[in-house]
Amino acid sequence: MKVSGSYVVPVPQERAYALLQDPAILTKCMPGCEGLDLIGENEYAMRMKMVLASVSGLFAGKVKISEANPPASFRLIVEGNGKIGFMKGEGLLTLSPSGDGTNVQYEGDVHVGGTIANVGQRLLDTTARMLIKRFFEKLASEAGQSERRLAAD
Amino acid sequence: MKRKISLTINGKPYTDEVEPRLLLIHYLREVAGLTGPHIGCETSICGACTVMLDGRTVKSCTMFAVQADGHKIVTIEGLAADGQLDAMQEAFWNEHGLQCGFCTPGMILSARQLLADHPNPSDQEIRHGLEGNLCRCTGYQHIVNAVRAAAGKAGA
Amino acid sequence: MIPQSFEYTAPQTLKEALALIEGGERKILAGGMSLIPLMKLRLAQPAEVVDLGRVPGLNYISETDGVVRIGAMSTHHAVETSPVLRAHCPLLAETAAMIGDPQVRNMGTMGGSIAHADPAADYPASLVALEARIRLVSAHSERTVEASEFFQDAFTTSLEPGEIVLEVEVPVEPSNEGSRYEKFAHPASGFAVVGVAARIRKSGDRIAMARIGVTGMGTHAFRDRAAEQVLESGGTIADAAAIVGAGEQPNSDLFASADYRLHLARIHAARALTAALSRAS
Amino acid sequence: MATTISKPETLVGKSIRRQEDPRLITGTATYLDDIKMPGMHHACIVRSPHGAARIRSVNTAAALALPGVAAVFTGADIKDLGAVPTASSLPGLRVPHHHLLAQDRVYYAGHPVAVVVATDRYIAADAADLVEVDYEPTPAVADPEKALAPGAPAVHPQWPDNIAFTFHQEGGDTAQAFRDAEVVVKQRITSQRLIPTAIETRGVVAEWRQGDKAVTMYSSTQIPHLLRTICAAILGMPENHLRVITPEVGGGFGSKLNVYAEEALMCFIAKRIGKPVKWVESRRENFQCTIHGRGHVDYYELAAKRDGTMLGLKLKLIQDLGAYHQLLTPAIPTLSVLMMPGLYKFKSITADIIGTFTNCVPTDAYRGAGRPEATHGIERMVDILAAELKMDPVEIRRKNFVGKDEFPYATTTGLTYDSGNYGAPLDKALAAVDYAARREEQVEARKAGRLMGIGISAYGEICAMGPSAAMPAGGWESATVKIEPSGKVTVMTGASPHGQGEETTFAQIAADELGVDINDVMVVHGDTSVVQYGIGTFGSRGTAVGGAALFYALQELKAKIRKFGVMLLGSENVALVGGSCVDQETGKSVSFAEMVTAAHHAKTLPPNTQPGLVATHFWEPPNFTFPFGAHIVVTEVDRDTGAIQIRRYVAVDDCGKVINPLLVSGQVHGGVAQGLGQALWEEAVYDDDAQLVSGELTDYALPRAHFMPFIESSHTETPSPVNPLGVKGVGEAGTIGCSPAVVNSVVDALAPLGVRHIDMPLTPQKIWKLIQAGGHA
Repeated sequence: MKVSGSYVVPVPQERAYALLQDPAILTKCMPGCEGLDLIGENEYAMRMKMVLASVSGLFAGKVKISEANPPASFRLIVEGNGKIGFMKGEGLLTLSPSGDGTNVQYEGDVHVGGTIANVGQRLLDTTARMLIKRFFEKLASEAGQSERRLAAD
Repeated sequence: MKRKISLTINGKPYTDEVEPRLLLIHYLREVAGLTGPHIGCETSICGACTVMLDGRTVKSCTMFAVQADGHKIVTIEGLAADGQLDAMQEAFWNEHGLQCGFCTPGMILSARQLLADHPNPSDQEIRHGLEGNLCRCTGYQHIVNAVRAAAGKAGA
Repeated sequence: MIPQSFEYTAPQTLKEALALIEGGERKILAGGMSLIPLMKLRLAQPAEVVDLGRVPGLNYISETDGVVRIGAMSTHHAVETSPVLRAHCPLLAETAAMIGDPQVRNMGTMGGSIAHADPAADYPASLVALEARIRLVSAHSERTVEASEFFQDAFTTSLEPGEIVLEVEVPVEPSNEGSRYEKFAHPASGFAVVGVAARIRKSGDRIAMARIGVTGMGTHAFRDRAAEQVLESGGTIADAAAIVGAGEQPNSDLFASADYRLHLARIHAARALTAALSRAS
Repeated sequence: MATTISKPETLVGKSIRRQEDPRLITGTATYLDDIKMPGMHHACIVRSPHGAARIRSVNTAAALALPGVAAVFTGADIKDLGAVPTASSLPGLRVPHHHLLAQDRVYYAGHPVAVVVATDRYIAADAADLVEVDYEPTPAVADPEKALAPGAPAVHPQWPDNIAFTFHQEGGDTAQAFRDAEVVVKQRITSQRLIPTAIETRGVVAEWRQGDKAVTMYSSTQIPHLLRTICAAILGMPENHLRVITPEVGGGFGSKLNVYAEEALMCFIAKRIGKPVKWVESRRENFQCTIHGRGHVDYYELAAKRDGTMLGLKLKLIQDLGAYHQLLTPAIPTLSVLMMPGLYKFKSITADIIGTFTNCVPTDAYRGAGRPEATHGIERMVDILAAELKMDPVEIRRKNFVGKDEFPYATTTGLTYDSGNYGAPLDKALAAVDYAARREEQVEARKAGRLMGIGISAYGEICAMGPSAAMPAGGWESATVKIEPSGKVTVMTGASPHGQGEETTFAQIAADELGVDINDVMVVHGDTSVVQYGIGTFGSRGTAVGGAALFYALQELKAKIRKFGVMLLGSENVALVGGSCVDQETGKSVSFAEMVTAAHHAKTLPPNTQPGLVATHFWEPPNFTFPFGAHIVVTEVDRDTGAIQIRRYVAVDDCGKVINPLLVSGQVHGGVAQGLGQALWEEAVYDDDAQLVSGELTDYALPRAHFMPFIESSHTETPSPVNPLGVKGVGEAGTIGCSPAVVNSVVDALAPLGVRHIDMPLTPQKIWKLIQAGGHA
């Protein structure tokens, strides 16, 4: 499944890029993420609890950042495995200035398998878009907060 | 933790201790020994498990036995309890409204419900009334004929 | 397919029920039409389930002072066949008749359906078009939200943990109003690929009021105020239908891509509005 | 004791309501999952969620620790047992070793990896969740054309080209036909993967009888005897120590014409745990693990004269086999090749099959099995040619039909069509639909901007499978008729009906032949310890082969009964009339009961005659039968949504002599529903990772009552000379005739937009996009 879109984050490009590499920020922004542990260069083990209405599932997986080209672009790879299925998402995020903020454009591919793929195809696209939206909304709010903290310092 | 449930099935009282997760269809088939209702899917689509709950059709695979506590259930076995076929059963037989027979118990109960709600249905109403029951054998045409025949008999 | 074990409680009063669900850890079972299949597939694995089926006083449909009140545990069948709704809010009865299949309508409840908030459910289109209000209660609070505020995202509503839907309030449709729900049903699931609810009131030859609710198209049902505006300011049904869903990002699946779904929404908006107009006097 | 004997009315040819129905309409029939045994355990199977993966490890400790769990079996436990075999023996066929459970790799999503056995099905399900399998996913391929592309992932690493076999067949001089052609039309035509979806899923109960060192297996199967032979071989046990019983079977459509790993596994497990064990497939397993049907990508080229005379046909057929060969997997596309001439006088045909492995569940026989694909292809090509030549589709068909005086007719694919009158059902269908009026209506509709179409298919099929020479494991059928001392008649058929109604049609035949009441006849089937060996019910063979075997057994038995009549009447000049034996000179008679008693009491016996009244006949058919028919479909397409409305559905089928018209129409209706399912709604969809994304009935759309049109069904009757009943078979006719008629109709509706072909299923989205693109999507 192809996904693409863009969101504006209210911080300058360098700052946005840094936030997107920050495991603490990623943990907060990735829906359901319960923690990232560094296991290699730009690579983290991930624990995730996805809850969507009645559906819930625990996933264990990895988050990896590659092709880093600060502050312009990088590739984000997220993988998770759980009893209800597994997923792998890979996307190129491209940052560019947009007014006072940064436009983050993403383009990628999401692969889903197991029960959630077998019985959930009607909702996969909707859900993927919703989760991406939540990620960026959270990122925007975190970015805003971090800006205020920086300004206060 | 098991819970005690008491219900009436085909006019007879039943009391059993069941796990809350026990599906009504499994209770009927494996505890009460009524294997007329069948299991054809797990997503509440096929309707093979259809039974009557307090006079209305429900899919017994999409209900826990504990939810039926205190209620009245009728299964296909309850229709000809005295050995006399129900008019809808008779109509399915006469009109060849079944082939493999697996969907038939649920189909007959849905057909009876539809006549209870619409005593003189059009063919389209009959077909919509059977929306919740899949049959892979008959192409439904003889089933529609059977319902029409049963309606005619009821109206006569 | 077998659900995982869970603890089960069937409270006998609303107070007891609300106390049990405080904190939002326990899963609420109403008609079970969405929850139980998910549990059987083990996509949902609640540890504790609270069954509202034995709570009295949640199953009613009545009209007072121009408002129809529908108890959360009213089944779709009850909504479909309610003389009160048929007389005072035919749109909702018509919508209920198009949900799932007869057996699902006999068990499924309005409260359960809207709390689940499937993006392709039928009721939400009509409820937003009807400007319905949804009464929510918890052990400590009671509040009422507009339907258009209630549906927030896919499977996401404004329900807080510990809250349940108590009742849906629908303003009576005046007798000169025309309304219609048009649905393009998925052939397998029966869900709305798109569903459009339309209401129209006329003043002479012009449309004095139009309401359009759309489901199945986006992450949640929405009222299309821009399209309503077109009609209320003298535009044609074709003009209005042509902009339905503008600015929304339509869902896409095997059955209907985003562009096709948007197109279907507009076609069904035109059909629903045309039918509603013909019913308005 | 002379009584007046009048010949009773015959039952054959009459619409008799079914003998099997009382138990089915009262919920008292016993299907597989209704079987309960003391101490019975339940199995739940752990399956691969990946389309392709290496198995690093399987950890069963947590599952085994769950109270109530008796055992967990993995690939290591069964690696020395036999493999699931294919009966197909195409030259050069690559056969992957199909273990009962995965060894170090999985090859499709749903591949069984472990079996958990517990005292209760709920506990078994819980324990299955606790089995930890560590997979290393590897690249997978689900699309057969992608699988054939260079560099595609290898389904089986030892065969990197993913080709299981190639098969070439040539009849006549195709090259010459294409040189002689004045017009050549070409088209790629697909026949999508379908999920058979019997409403009863598969299931097995196996019981080990320690004292007898024997297993009784109950299975929801179409082929109890073949299942016994093959399962015994897999398990390495004597065949006569395995008894297979088929309880009531809730539909098959070919999906239960197979031997599955689970059947052998449950026998193995029952012996290992010393307890009966039951496994019942969930619907999701049924979608992922029971065979699929179809899965063709076909490239057709048709050579013709400008006057519409068809000369030659070329076909490249890419068959999506899936990851393994099930019982008949590689054989199915060869049936397509046989059927390619359809009803037409082709001088030459060349076909090349490329059997292709994919990371999907195997394809195999699903209602029609190879013939719907071929009929769809040829009937589409005839329409494409008609459009090219601007000929009426009726005219071009008539021009090329094998003439009714040309039978038996030898086809270029090596078949001999038994009998036919192809114009008759077409004429009848045209009259029923009032073809000329519909064409006029279409002209008006088009003027008004409406998209109305009329589609025709004139189909033939290969039925009564079949002569043993053409079948992998015997194509005959058996019947035993016993007359019990009380005069009751027991018929035992080697066929194994599962909804077709043979308990009724066979009773009709037996009652007529013996002159007894139909209610005195009981038809027994599906128990290998009771019924003589048989082949089974599939390929529209139940009545045409099994019924014929019964007919011959009845003749043998009647000859013996007559001997007792001769003895009791003291005259050679006797005849059996009704149930009695009548002295033709004196009019004296002895009753059926008297002859039966004489045979059983055996106080005196006719010369060279044994006591008792039993006859068994194993009948080898000399040929297939070739039913045919014409379906005409009138459709209208909603320009706004792409939705298709079927306004008329006319089906005229010729299945030879009809034993029971009510049951024949039921077969046609059901067949049409499955054909319509393929034409409009059904498709098994695997994504690029070989995940089955149409994995449940919530996404895979079966026809429902309100989707179906009223089918105007009627018949012509051209008896088959192949069997004494004159029957041809009807189980698959509706399916085969349907899909091309529907697609031809919709293409006709969209022809003003320049549409020439659409692949199935004709979903509204697909149609809408074509309309949007002005026919050129």
